[in-house]
Amino acid sequence: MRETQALIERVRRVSADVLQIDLTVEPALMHLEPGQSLFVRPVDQADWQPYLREQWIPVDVTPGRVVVEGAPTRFYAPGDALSVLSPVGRAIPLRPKLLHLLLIAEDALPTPFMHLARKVIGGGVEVTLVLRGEARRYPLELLPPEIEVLHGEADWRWPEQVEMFTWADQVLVLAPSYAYMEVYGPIYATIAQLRQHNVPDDFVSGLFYYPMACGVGVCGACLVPARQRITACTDGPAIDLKQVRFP
Amino acid sequence: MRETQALIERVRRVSADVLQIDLTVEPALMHLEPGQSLFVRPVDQADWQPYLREQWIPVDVTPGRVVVEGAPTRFYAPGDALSVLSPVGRAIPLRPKLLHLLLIAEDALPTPFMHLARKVIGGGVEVTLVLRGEARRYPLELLPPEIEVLHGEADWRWPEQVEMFTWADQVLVLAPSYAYMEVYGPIYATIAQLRQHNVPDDFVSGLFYYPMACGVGVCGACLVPARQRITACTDGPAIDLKQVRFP
Amino acid sequence: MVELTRGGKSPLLLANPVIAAAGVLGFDGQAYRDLLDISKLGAWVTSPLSWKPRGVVRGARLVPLPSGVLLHTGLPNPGLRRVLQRYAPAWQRSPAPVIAHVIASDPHTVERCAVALDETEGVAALELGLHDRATAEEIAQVVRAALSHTQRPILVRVPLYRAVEAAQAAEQAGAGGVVVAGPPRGTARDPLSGRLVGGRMYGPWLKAQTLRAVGQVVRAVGVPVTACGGVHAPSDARDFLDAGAVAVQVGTVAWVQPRMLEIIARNLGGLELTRANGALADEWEPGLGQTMLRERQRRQPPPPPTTPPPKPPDLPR
Amino acid sequence: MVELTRGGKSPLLLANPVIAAAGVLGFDGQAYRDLLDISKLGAWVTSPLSWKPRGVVRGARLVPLPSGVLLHTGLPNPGLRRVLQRYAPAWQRSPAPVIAHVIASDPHTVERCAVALDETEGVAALELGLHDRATAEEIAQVVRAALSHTQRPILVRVPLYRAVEAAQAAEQAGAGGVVVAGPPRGTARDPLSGRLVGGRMYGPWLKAQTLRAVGQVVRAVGVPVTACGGVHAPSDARDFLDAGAVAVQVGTVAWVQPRMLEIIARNLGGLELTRANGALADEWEPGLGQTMLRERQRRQPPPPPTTPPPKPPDLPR
Ligand SMILES: Cc1cc2nc3c(=O)[nH]c(=O)nc-3n(C[C@H](O)[C@H](O)[C@H](O)COP(=O)(O)OP(=O)(O)OC[C@H]3O[C@@H](n4cnc5c(N)ncnc54)[C@H](O)[C@@H]3O)c2cc1C
Ligand SMILES: Cc1cc2nc3c(=O)[nH]c(=O)nc-3n(C[C@H](O)[C@H](O)[C@H](O)COP(=O)(O)OP(=O)(O)OC[C@H]3O[C@@H](n4cnc5c(N)ncnc54)[C@H](O)[C@@H]3O)c2cc1C
Ligand SMILES: Cc1cc2nc3c(=O)[nH]c(=O)nc-3n(C[C@H](O)[C@H](O)[C@H](O)COP(=O)(O)O)c2cc1C
Ligand SMILES: Cc1cc2nc3c(=O)[nH]c(=O)nc-3n(C[C@H](O)[C@H](O)[C@H](O)COP(=O)(O)O)c2cc1C
Ligand code: FES
Ligand code: FES
Repeated sequence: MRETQALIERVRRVSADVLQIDLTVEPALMHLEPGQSLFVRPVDQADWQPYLREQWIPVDVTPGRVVVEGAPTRFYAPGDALSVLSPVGRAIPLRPKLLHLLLIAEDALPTPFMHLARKVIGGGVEVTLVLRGEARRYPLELLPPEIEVLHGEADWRWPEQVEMFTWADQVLVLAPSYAYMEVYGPIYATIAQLRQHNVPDDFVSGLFYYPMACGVGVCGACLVPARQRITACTDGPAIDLKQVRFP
Repeated sequence: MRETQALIERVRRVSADVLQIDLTVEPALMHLEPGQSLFVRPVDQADWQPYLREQWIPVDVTPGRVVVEGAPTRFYAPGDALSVLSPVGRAIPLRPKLLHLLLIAEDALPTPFMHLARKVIGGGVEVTLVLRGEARRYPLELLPPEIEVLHGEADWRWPEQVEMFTWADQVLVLAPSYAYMEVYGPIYATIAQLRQHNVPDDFVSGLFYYPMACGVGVCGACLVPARQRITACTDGPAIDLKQVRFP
Repeated sequence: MVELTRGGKSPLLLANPVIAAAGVLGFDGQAYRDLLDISKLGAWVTSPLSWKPRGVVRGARLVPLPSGVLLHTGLPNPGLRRVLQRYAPAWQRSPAPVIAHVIASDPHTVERCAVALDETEGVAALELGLHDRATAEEIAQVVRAALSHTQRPILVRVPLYRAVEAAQAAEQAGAGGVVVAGPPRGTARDPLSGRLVGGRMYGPWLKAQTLRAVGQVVRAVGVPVTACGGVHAPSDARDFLDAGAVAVQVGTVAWVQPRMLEIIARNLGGLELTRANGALADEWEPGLGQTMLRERQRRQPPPPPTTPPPKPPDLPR
Repeated sequence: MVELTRGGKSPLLLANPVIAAAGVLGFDGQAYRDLLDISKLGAWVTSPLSWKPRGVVRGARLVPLPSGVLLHTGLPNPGLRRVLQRYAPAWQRSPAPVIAHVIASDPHTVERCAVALDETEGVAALELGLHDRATAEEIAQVVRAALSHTQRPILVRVPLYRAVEAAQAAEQAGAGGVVVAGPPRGTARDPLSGRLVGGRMYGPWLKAQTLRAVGQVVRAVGVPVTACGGVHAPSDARDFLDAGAVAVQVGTVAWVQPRMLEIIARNLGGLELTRANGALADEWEPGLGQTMLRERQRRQPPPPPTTPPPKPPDLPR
């Protein structure tokens, strides 16, 4: 983890819910892997408000530039300088011989999938993204065209699920933080049942973005319920659902 | 006291220490008298920081527009909407048959004198402004040209003082809030001695700008030490120094 | 109606659970007369009263804190007799009930104040302000001094740091209700003079400390609890009612947005009724998170069939 | 050198009065290893240790407050035996002294922890963390349990709301020094789940509450006092030393600016010397308001002559 400064270059409101910010960053930040994020605060935060750093998730990383995306929280303007702690978190582990990647976003912007999707598509992986609930409000034009999107009005039914879970070599699921247990639990249960409780390592992972305080694994704000100590900030965002203790 | 909204039209940094802000205000605010001020906060202050309203002091009031002046505290931009409580305070009482007005600013921007000076100069009053200590950093070009300025390197000596105090029909003194007692006390003592302890009402007043909380005379944040209850927010800013209890 | 005190000769009943706290509207309730319709409030509490006059302290009084302030005044007031001469007529005309805040420094003073206020029309109740270190015995003495010299309902305002113990002592001595809590004291460096100054602390972050104290006191006493400290929005007030308070006192938000007192009062005006019907918190505040959780539970996908489908071929390992 | 404990078999002496507080650098002090040079600190305190393992609580843990946060974790730790296995080697190598924070839930547990830590190299002192409602008797028991089973200096961290009473009890039982204070607890509504959650409160406004408590404890006890709570800048740390603390512990500012711990430590490193020479607060921090006041006193204009000048003509009335 390093502390560097970044500069806001552009702020684009791409839809009512989604803001994209282009950052000029130091070269060290160009090695961010999909899953890793930035822990950001204004350089000149004399007033301690907001108190905590914000976790900013890259959707694109090119030399000297990082594009982050999220729901608009406060006012940011081109030219603002930021203090950045990074990288926060681990690269999302990919299964060996990955060909079919299934991404499921439920009630949450699929932003955390974008960097990964761009990267694996380049490597020839087929990606399917299921958008459910509030996630359906995500502007489709932001997605790489190679991604197949299931984005219907209807709920995602059991036969479709079976088909997708069977087709996929790896599954990543995303939900809002207050609903992790309720979303990830049933999906894990379904897959476990399908695979007769013999789920391979890293076959299905949940992404965990709890509100964070320290970002370095000590404060316990982002502990994932598990037998061992798993903190989302250092072990996440992708946590193998095999390790999670559902209620 | 009324609550209205105002809009920032222009922000000018007129010197390293002085910022001028042009506000578009509602018609009610055009009746501000010299001495009265605005109690301001951003309309959209979701984060309670800063917590209290700021006291903004007009230097010029024309139909639909108020120019305020002060030291730069935080970032304000044209287009920002403000919630304004006003008027805060009373008009500075002027002595009948006022011809010679003496203004003394010690270590404080003479901003609070400007609205008054502009107004009485229009009525033919001769105004002398003594700038002492830090007040000498005030940019002279902001002053109406009719004002005579004593603005030297040297300290203001006893013979000059006598001359000025004898010439003047009314004296107003300004200091930073932490130094009111130490500045106003000796000046009052000198005048009292000169006038053989027979100082007319309102002959010499101090301006009191304590940090304020309520602005309506109840919280006690701005109490002026006196026998009766005097609050700077409702009875000030100009308080007859005869009424003040110096330590 | 909201019942702020229980037992005693007469209970304090208010039409609205939102009250202006001690010191906020001054001695006559007129502080924000052009900005605030106090008839919308459940009641208002006077600035603190003592038998003898108290002067203002010297030195710095207001220090800005992050999201708040520290204020030190020393409870200046001209003494009860003069306050009654000047302001009792305004109390009789007040469109909202008046609660007189009595500085409960010692039983003798409280007794004198209680006698004088008992004879004054327009006083709906007395609130006894305890100092931070009042012992159970001292609390019992001042409460009994008040009870035996007035017919009015008695509220006791307890210090934040010892809320549970003080509230229990007040209840046992016969107080009809408690107010949780007086603001905590702190020390800060005055940026203008460079000196360290002591004073009471105010700000929205105070709410979390008060909310905890309210939750504890509600479980510890049987008399009604009024919450006071850190209410800056209607949602804050509702959180306190959720935690078991019957009413809230609102204070320093008036400095930032005077009208907020009225907004909170209007917002909570209909609350009693809704709550009596057993509504959940978020049914009278759409948008609270719990609604989304319940939404989600409603539209859970159908459970998987109980027999697993045939094992598909070439499942990756 | 700063003396953090007095009396006992060995006093705790530190080269710098700035210490990383319990929980901030984890069990091994490595949390911010790339961002912070801990050899610049006077010492660091481990995350809280208990004899038995403690799991993490379920449900919301972090709620943003105005200029601060509320955090609830439940003191998760794998139990002292495992902590020692994993981290004791790091303590021995630590470039700054290590203070082990022991959750002082009961005398028996404290005794076991004291025995194990006494045998562990690289432990400079023990800090006993009291819970919020610990009575004087309970405090005496845990302090004595520690003292009779270890040679190490004993610090006691007291709760904010009862700092004076707890510090006195700790001193009487033989504690070498006290830490003022453990952060206060509060209740807030988690914006994501809509539920009310309890937890500890952190933020810069905490400083004023802590500073008052430190001032009170310094006057109430004879052992050295370490301040803890709300230090977010070097000036905060100096205010605590002005108020009589010998050292400060610094915590959550690490979340916002990890390097701030080191900045505070560097800034206060030379302090001891300067203070010993009788310098005033603002001589080691130019710009503090007092300098301007003294400046002003120096350049007062000459006093008026003692005989008044002749009365000038036509003086306005
Ligand atoms: C809301 C409020 C704001 C105040 N603002 C400040 C402030 O910012 N700073 C400050 O130092 N003082 C403030 N005071 C007054 C303060 O509590 C003390 O009364 C005063 O400062 C005398 O100082 P002390 O050292 O004796 O304080 P303390 O040790 O607290 O003793 C205060 C004395 O006041 C009496 N008392 C009775 N009722 C109350 C009550 N409701 N509140 C306070 N005291 C009571 C007690 O008899 C006690 O002996 C305030 C009081 C209130 C209620
Ligand atoms: C800095 C810190 C952060 C914590 N974060 C939270 C939090 O945000 N929310 C929360 O509810 N809990 C937190 N805890 C733990 C909390 O204090 C309780 O230990 C835990 O929540 C059990 O809840 P309780 O209702 O029994 O709490 P309490 O009534 O406070 O009882 C806590 C028990 O823990 C033991 N204890 C001993 N030393 C300590 C100590 N130093 N701190 C705390 N407890 C101690 C006591 O034996 C006591 O019985 C934190 C503790 C600390 C020190
Ligand atoms: C202007 C003002 C004056 C106050 N004066 C007193 C007072 O004299 N005595 C007192 O016990 N509380 C006083 N308070 C505190 C309030 O009664 C109340 O405790 C506090 O404002 C409630 O917290 P809040 O401001 O966060 O709503 C005062 C508050 C304000 C705003
Ligand atoms: C990450 C972190 C974890 C903490 N964990 C504990 C803890 O487990 N026990 C404890 O008593 N204090 C704990 N604290 C509180 C600190 O020891 C200290 O009281 C507090 O941080 C000091 O106040 P400050 O943050 O305002 O400097 C923790 C603080 C932080 C930052
Ligand atoms: S944010 Fe502190 S442990 Fe993850
Ligand atoms: S600011 Fe409250 S009395 Fe003047």
